[in-house]
Amino acid sequence: MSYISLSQKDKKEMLKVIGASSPQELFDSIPDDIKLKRKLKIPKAKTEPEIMEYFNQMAHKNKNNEYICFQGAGAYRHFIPAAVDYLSSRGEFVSPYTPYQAEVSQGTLQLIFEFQTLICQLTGMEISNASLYDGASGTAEAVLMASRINRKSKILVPKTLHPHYREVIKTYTKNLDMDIQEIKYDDSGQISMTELKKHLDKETSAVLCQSPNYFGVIENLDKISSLAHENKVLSIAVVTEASSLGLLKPPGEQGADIVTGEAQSFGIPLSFGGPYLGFMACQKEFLRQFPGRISGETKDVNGNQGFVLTLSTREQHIRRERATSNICTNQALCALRATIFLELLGKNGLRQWSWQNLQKANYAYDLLKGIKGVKSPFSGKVYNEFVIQTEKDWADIEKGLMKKKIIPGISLEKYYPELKKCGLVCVTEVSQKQDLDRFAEQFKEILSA
Amino acid sequence: MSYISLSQKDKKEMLKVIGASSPQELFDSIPDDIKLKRKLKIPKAKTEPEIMEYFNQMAHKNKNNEYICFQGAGAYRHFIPAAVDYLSSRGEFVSPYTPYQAEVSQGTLQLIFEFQTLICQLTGMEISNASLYDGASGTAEAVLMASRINRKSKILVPKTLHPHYREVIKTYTKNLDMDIQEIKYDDSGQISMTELKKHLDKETSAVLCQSPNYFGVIENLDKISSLAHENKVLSIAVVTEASSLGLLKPPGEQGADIVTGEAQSFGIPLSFGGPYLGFMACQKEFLRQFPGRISGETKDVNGNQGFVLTLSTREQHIRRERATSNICTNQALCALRATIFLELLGKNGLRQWSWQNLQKANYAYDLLKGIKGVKSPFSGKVYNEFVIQTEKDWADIEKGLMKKKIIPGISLEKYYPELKKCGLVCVTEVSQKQDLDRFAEQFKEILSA
Amino acid sequence: MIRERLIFEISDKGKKGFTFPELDVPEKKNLTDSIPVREDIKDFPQVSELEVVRHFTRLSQANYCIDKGIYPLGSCTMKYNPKINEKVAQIENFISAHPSLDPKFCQGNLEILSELEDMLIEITGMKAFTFQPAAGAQGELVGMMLIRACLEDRGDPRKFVLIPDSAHGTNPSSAHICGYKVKEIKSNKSGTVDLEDLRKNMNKDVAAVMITNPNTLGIFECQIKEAAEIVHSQGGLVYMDGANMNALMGICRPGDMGVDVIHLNLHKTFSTPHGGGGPGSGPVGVQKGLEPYLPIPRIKHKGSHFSLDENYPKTIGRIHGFYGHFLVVVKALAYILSLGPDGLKEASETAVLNSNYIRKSLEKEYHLKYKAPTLHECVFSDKYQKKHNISNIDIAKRLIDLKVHPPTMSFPLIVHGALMTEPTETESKADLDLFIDAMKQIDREAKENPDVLKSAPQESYVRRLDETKAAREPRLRWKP
Amino acid sequence: MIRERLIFEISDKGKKGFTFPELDVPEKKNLTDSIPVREDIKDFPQVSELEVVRHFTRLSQANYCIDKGIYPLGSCTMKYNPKINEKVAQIENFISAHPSLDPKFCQGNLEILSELEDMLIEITGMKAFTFQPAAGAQGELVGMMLIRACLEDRGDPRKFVLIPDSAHGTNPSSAHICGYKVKEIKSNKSGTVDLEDLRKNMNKDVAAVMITNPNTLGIFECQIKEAAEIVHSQGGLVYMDGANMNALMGICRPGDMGVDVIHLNLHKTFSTPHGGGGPGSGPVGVQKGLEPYLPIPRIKHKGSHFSLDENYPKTIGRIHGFYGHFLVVVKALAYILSLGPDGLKEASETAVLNSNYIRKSLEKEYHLKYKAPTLHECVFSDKYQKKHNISNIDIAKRLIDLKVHPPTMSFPLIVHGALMTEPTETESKADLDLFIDAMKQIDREAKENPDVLKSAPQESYVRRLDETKAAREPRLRWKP
Ligand SMILES: Cc1ncc(COP(=O)(O)O)c(C=O)c1O
Ligand SMILES: Cc1ncc(COP(=O)(O)O)c(C=O)c1O
Repeated sequence: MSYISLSQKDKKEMLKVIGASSPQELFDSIPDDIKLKRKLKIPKAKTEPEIMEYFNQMAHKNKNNEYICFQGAGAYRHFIPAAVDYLSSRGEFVSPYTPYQAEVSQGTLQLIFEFQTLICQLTGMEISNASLYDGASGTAEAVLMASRINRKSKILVPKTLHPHYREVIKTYTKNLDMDIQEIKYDDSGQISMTELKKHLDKETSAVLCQSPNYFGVIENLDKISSLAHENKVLSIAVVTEASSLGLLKPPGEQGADIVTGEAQSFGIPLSFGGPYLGFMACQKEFLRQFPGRISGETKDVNGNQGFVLTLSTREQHIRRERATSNICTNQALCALRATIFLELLGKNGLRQWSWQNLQKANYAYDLLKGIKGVKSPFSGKVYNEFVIQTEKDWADIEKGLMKKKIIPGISLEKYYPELKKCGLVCVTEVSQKQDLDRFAEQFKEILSA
Repeated sequence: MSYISLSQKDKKEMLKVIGASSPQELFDSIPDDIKLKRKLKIPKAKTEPEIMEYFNQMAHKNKNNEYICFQGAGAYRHFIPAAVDYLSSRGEFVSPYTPYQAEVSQGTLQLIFEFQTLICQLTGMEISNASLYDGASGTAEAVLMASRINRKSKILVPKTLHPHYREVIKTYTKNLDMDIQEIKYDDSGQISMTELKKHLDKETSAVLCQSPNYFGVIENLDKISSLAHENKVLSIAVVTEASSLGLLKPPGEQGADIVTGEAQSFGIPLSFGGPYLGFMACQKEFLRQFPGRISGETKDVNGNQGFVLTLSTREQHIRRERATSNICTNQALCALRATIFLELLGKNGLRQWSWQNLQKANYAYDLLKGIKGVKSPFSGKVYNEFVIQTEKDWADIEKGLMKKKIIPGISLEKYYPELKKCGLVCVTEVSQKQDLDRFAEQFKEILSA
Repeated sequence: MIRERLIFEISDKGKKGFTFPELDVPEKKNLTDSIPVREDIKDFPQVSELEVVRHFTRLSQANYCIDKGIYPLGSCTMKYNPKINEKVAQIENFISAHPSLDPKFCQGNLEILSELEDMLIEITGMKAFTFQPAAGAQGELVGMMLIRACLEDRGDPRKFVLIPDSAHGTNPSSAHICGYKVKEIKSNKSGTVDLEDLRKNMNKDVAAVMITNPNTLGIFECQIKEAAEIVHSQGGLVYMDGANMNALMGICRPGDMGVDVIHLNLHKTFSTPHGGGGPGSGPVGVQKGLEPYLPIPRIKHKGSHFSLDENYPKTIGRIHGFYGHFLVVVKALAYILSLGPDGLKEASETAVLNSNYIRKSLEKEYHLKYKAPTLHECVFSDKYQKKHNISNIDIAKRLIDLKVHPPTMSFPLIVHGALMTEPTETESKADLDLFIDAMKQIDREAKENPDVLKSAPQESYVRRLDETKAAREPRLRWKP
Repeated sequence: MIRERLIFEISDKGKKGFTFPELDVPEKKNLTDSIPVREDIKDFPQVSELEVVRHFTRLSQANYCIDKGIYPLGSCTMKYNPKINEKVAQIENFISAHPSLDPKFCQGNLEILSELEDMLIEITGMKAFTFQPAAGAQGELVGMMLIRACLEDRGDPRKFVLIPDSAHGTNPSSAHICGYKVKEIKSNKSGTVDLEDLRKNMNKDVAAVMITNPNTLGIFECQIKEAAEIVHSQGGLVYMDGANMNALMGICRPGDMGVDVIHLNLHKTFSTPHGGGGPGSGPVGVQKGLEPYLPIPRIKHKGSHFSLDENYPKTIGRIHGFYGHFLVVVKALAYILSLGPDGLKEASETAVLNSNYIRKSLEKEYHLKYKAPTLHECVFSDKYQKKHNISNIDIAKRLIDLKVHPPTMSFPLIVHGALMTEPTETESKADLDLFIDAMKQIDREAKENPDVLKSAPQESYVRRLDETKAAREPRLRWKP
């Protein structure tokens, strides 16, 4: 299939205008010795029916649809209203560029402005940007931002922060003379306050706190922020399960200076890990160090309200190497999905949603903990994810349950060798009671086998 | 789920304006004795996730996806380009009413105008309407139209016309003092010219001719029209497989006075039988008796081109019981799909499409005829459907093939008891050679079992 | 606004919007040797996929629609079409199901048809439904055929059908195709059927009365039971045009009012989209006595097994190529299941609330010929504005400039210069107010600045179009 | 045009756009007893589904987009986004796949990633690719990190990165985040890298040069091999910004020009939609020597079995939460498979043809600072119009009135008043002419009627917006 819109006649006429005899001639500026003298070795063109068939076959090689899956850990299965798919697939949203020409991009600019407002409302912060790539790189950006703000380089990263996020922070900061220190967790599954106090000092730029954390446990962000502030250290709150923002006290009311994270839960499908939706919000005083695009309200020559990309002096187009980030293309279409999702749910729907996640996960948690041989290594309160521990290796549990078409969660062994017999289970509103009951039953069976 | 957009506050304010104390009060004009005093006994409201689940379960009860299906007979499986689905699902096409207010309906009116043009080009006729319900009722409308034109009441309906169409003609004409006579077919599977000549006389209003006919055989429309015209009888061409219009000589060039039929093949999914797309075209002289809506070109006060529903004095809004048809709502969105489909395929794609249908079906026809014990009852040339006959009852063939996940076609027994051992097989461009080969192999196996 | 050209005008030789896979069976050129093959289609479009996408994207934006704003087109029940309904109607196993499938392969589809039948029976109080009719008008035709078949069975199909002067044009037209002569019944001063006139015209030659309830003025036919008795007492039957059922869900049931046959418009009351003129769906419901005449095939079930039954010797036959508009049925069922009993009632109550809010808000500015209470719609007229030489058409065209869709003007014929206004239940107060304010502004303009009305619309994709020219010099297709 | 209000302005207490099923497990109110729970979110929206649908339908129509018209935004490769690509990216088993699935459950996804890697390797002549980078800029960052890791491994990461003055702003910014200091290299008179300047600046402290090819003027860096030699001879590496790869597919390969590391923008060259600002995808390709440093996990296969491999001790680590933008990868693969080798080459040839047609058609009216032959884009300037006090911004805003999208103005910084124009291969001649005619008209207007330019746009959703006010008095969120 070719997507060219020229006829042979058009081509001829155009070549005539140009004064060339063939399109090939237009490449004369490329030295002959680097020209490719052969055809590209890729399969010959497929037509649309063949493309459809090819990808259906690929999809068929995946087996995920055959399983009930209790995996979370930074990527969450939630219901997506039909209106989200419909509206966000309109060509007028899908096919424009970044809204550089504001007058013909008011749709995108206004929706970003609404997105920013919603993020502020959810996080309890004063300003938000238009999005960042994902939660992991967003967190890395927050670390860089903190360090720009207070010109300090020690960052305290709890082990309860998503291991991938910790890795991305390491990758981002490796070449920047920064000192990343990891903070252990305690028996509650929360950041160990003793450890934190040990590491926190005046040299510290920021302390990170993911809540609910990687183990699903709700952290004491309030206390951590206070401790940070006492030492003139910035408090960075990280959210990987954005649905929790409908229920938990917003980071902004728990002392966070910067809030960042992943908003995939807001109407964005799992999609094997991407594209997702990084977000960041902060207090006004840090605006000048804030990374990413921002839509701002202004007026047109008639005095009518309108929106533009603003404060771009922070960005690389103008400030080049001194920009607050190198990010250019971000996740606009994902931000659109989140905006539609949140506006559909509305105040009550959002609350109901978070509430059901809390209730269902804790129902399953209780069921599983009630099984002989299962215990919970952590005493902290959980939102919609939790860790359970058995006498068997998690890999064996997994193998057994997979035979029953259940994927029980995620093994913790890789990043937490000390939790080898533990698994991280996520339960959202999409799970029905009968699924949870069956899960627990099968779990029991396997343990008693 | 409720789709109301009023808040409680709104409701209160509005009631105050009206001067009523409750919405219920507004129903006081309904006599109390016919008011329903109880709740409707239907299941309590489902939410969107529950609706999704309900229909997924229903779909799951269908087993069609597990089978390769060679059924045609008035409903054809063709490939539908992604752009058809995308464009035709845009709210601006889906959610307006019939374009009564032309100035805010130019999208719909122009696409209908293009649809009419395409139908004219395909059929070789001068005018087309905006659509009719489906091929069957379209054919009935054509019969009524013919009778209005020449004020005669005898209609010759060949047995090679789709049996459902024949039934619908009967239903429509039953109360109208018309004389419907059926014409037998001959060994070629075509209308028997001898029989036709026997029935055709000056009292005859019209003769119908479906080509390719119900047996997939291409009729001699040209000859039939000539014969009709010699007797001042109208020739009505019926098309159930519109893809054939890309290859076969258009009915307009074969003497048809009216062409009607089903355009489901143009980008409309099988959908268990509907909605489909009836169409009708005729020569200009018959315009005054032509049923259905028509979009026509005109100018606005600035002299710019525009489109309106026109010639509505033929229609029921104005002419009431003397209208050329009672049709009001028609199949606009299906006509849109057809228009997009045809414009995407274009001249070359259309030709290629018809050609592949012809080639693949005849390939399969030859394969099957080559099997010992299979013969073809008809000698006529076929387009993309054909009849084959074996020594076994078709029902047994069917049973055997279904075990192999093949639905071999349609049994002819019901409407043609004389063809009890025959099946009608349809092969379109979507079948791949390997499927056809497997079909033939399995067929052979069953016959030799 | 740049006018979008016709596709034929952007076509050029050799451009392609789609390609099929190569033919994978041996090609036989001689297959066409003895069949009539066409020449190249002159001027058939040749455009790229991008050109098609742009063409229809731009055309789509030249349409007003529910998804853009209030659409108070009377008698059309332009309510919101929920997106989930569209989504479920696209499930692969529905859209890829061939209609000739053996019932054992399409139990889900049959169950859906059966489920919706059960729900409509409960909502209307009728005894059985057919889904074959493709739209309201075909439903009317089927309904009249059922009545005729029944009367014929009783010995005499009779000659006449009585239809109120306020009826929609499809009613007389459908009766006519069914072989009946139409007699018009007058409306009384309150806008309802004049019982005296009905009594006068009802006799043994009259097959049925076709009544719309609430009628096209939005007024409930409060004497419908009496009317039905009059008709029944002479052996006639009562047909109800159910186009306005949106006023009555969960409130009262046609089956409890003496109605023998009814059609519904799924594309009105039950939220399936109108599609710019279809596809609709016009299921017909009947009382027990008429059930034997329903079109075949019908869906039957034994326990949870569903089958197609053609064994109805008295059937009027088949009216659609297959089973009607299955995908529309899917959407309507999704709607009813979404709303449930309370939601349906709330929908009707809110539709009536919204309509009465508009009526009350505009009753000073616009003439209301009939003062009786109205339900889901009301019919204003241009009588007051006519004094300033402003017609309902001018008002409609000016509404376009003010970004709301005009009301219906083509009927009821008993109100001259009608503005039949039906907001439906899904509109917000803000959108209702937008309409009300626009109407008030127009009333002021009629007095103060009539030119702006006469020259409306000014801000639309095209200006006012010449309908007379279109009819006088018909150009019904593009020609090079 | 009625401005669409903010959703917060149409919100009202109790309105609902979505409802969840009832909780089906026993509710435990005390679960929140000892966790910090939020108050009601003040002013969080409460609207109906219809209101949301209208809101976004109207907002969508306030956008210009590829699906509506020509979008010759330079450096952005705004080509048509085929609808089939969107469709395959919505296949249920792709979108519902959790990223932590065991590889045995997601073989299809892994194969897709692997397939596209193979294709990009062939198209670019590089040896391996990673798909973790979420967009071009993150690709640059990863690229620089790879270079740094490699040099570090050799003993010294070095201090500087050389970047031509014509480069995109992300280049210096990315180098900076990677811990490098940036030195600018001058362009020569023909608009390409000044080899003398490069030679002068290249030394053992320089880690790499970042070069865009064709560069942002649309000119092919014909001395790229020589440049690479200069860099390599001093132990440095060559990074190529592949944003302009749309000029080169099947024509020549960066891997054959001495390039060590490259990023591509799938959302430019490979037709995945830009989405109003993302998501993109910025895969990074490397030569053999740099492969050990690529981010983990990487996809490996043994025969037809695919797995995720983290066993790369020298890896720079992880740069994305999971594997990058999988769905974007799906679309890009669909595109490459659709076009095949001939189609890709035809795309590049036609992109260059279209661009040169525009260049030739406008070279009298608009100043071209660099006269060297250009490929897929060319950079005009407002120099001639400046005489009439008309700037590139005025030209851009006037183009909006004339229904085409303006070119890029923010760079390259070496052309003052730039109008960087890239039509792409998918435009029709009619649409190219629309742009050309509009540009010619504007040139005339600059002389004859400059006011119409200064006051443009006049026919847009909003008139010219005050960017200074936006920055001076930042209002970055709605407040009641
Ligand atoms: C009162 C009434 N009856 C019947 C109809 C005909 O319905 P349909 O358009 O679905 O054929 C309409 C449609 O406008 C109507 O308003
Ligand atoms: C030349 C060039 N390099 C890099 C980029 C950055 O790519 P992205 O926006 O995908 O981050 C762009 C994007 O505009 C570009 O034009």
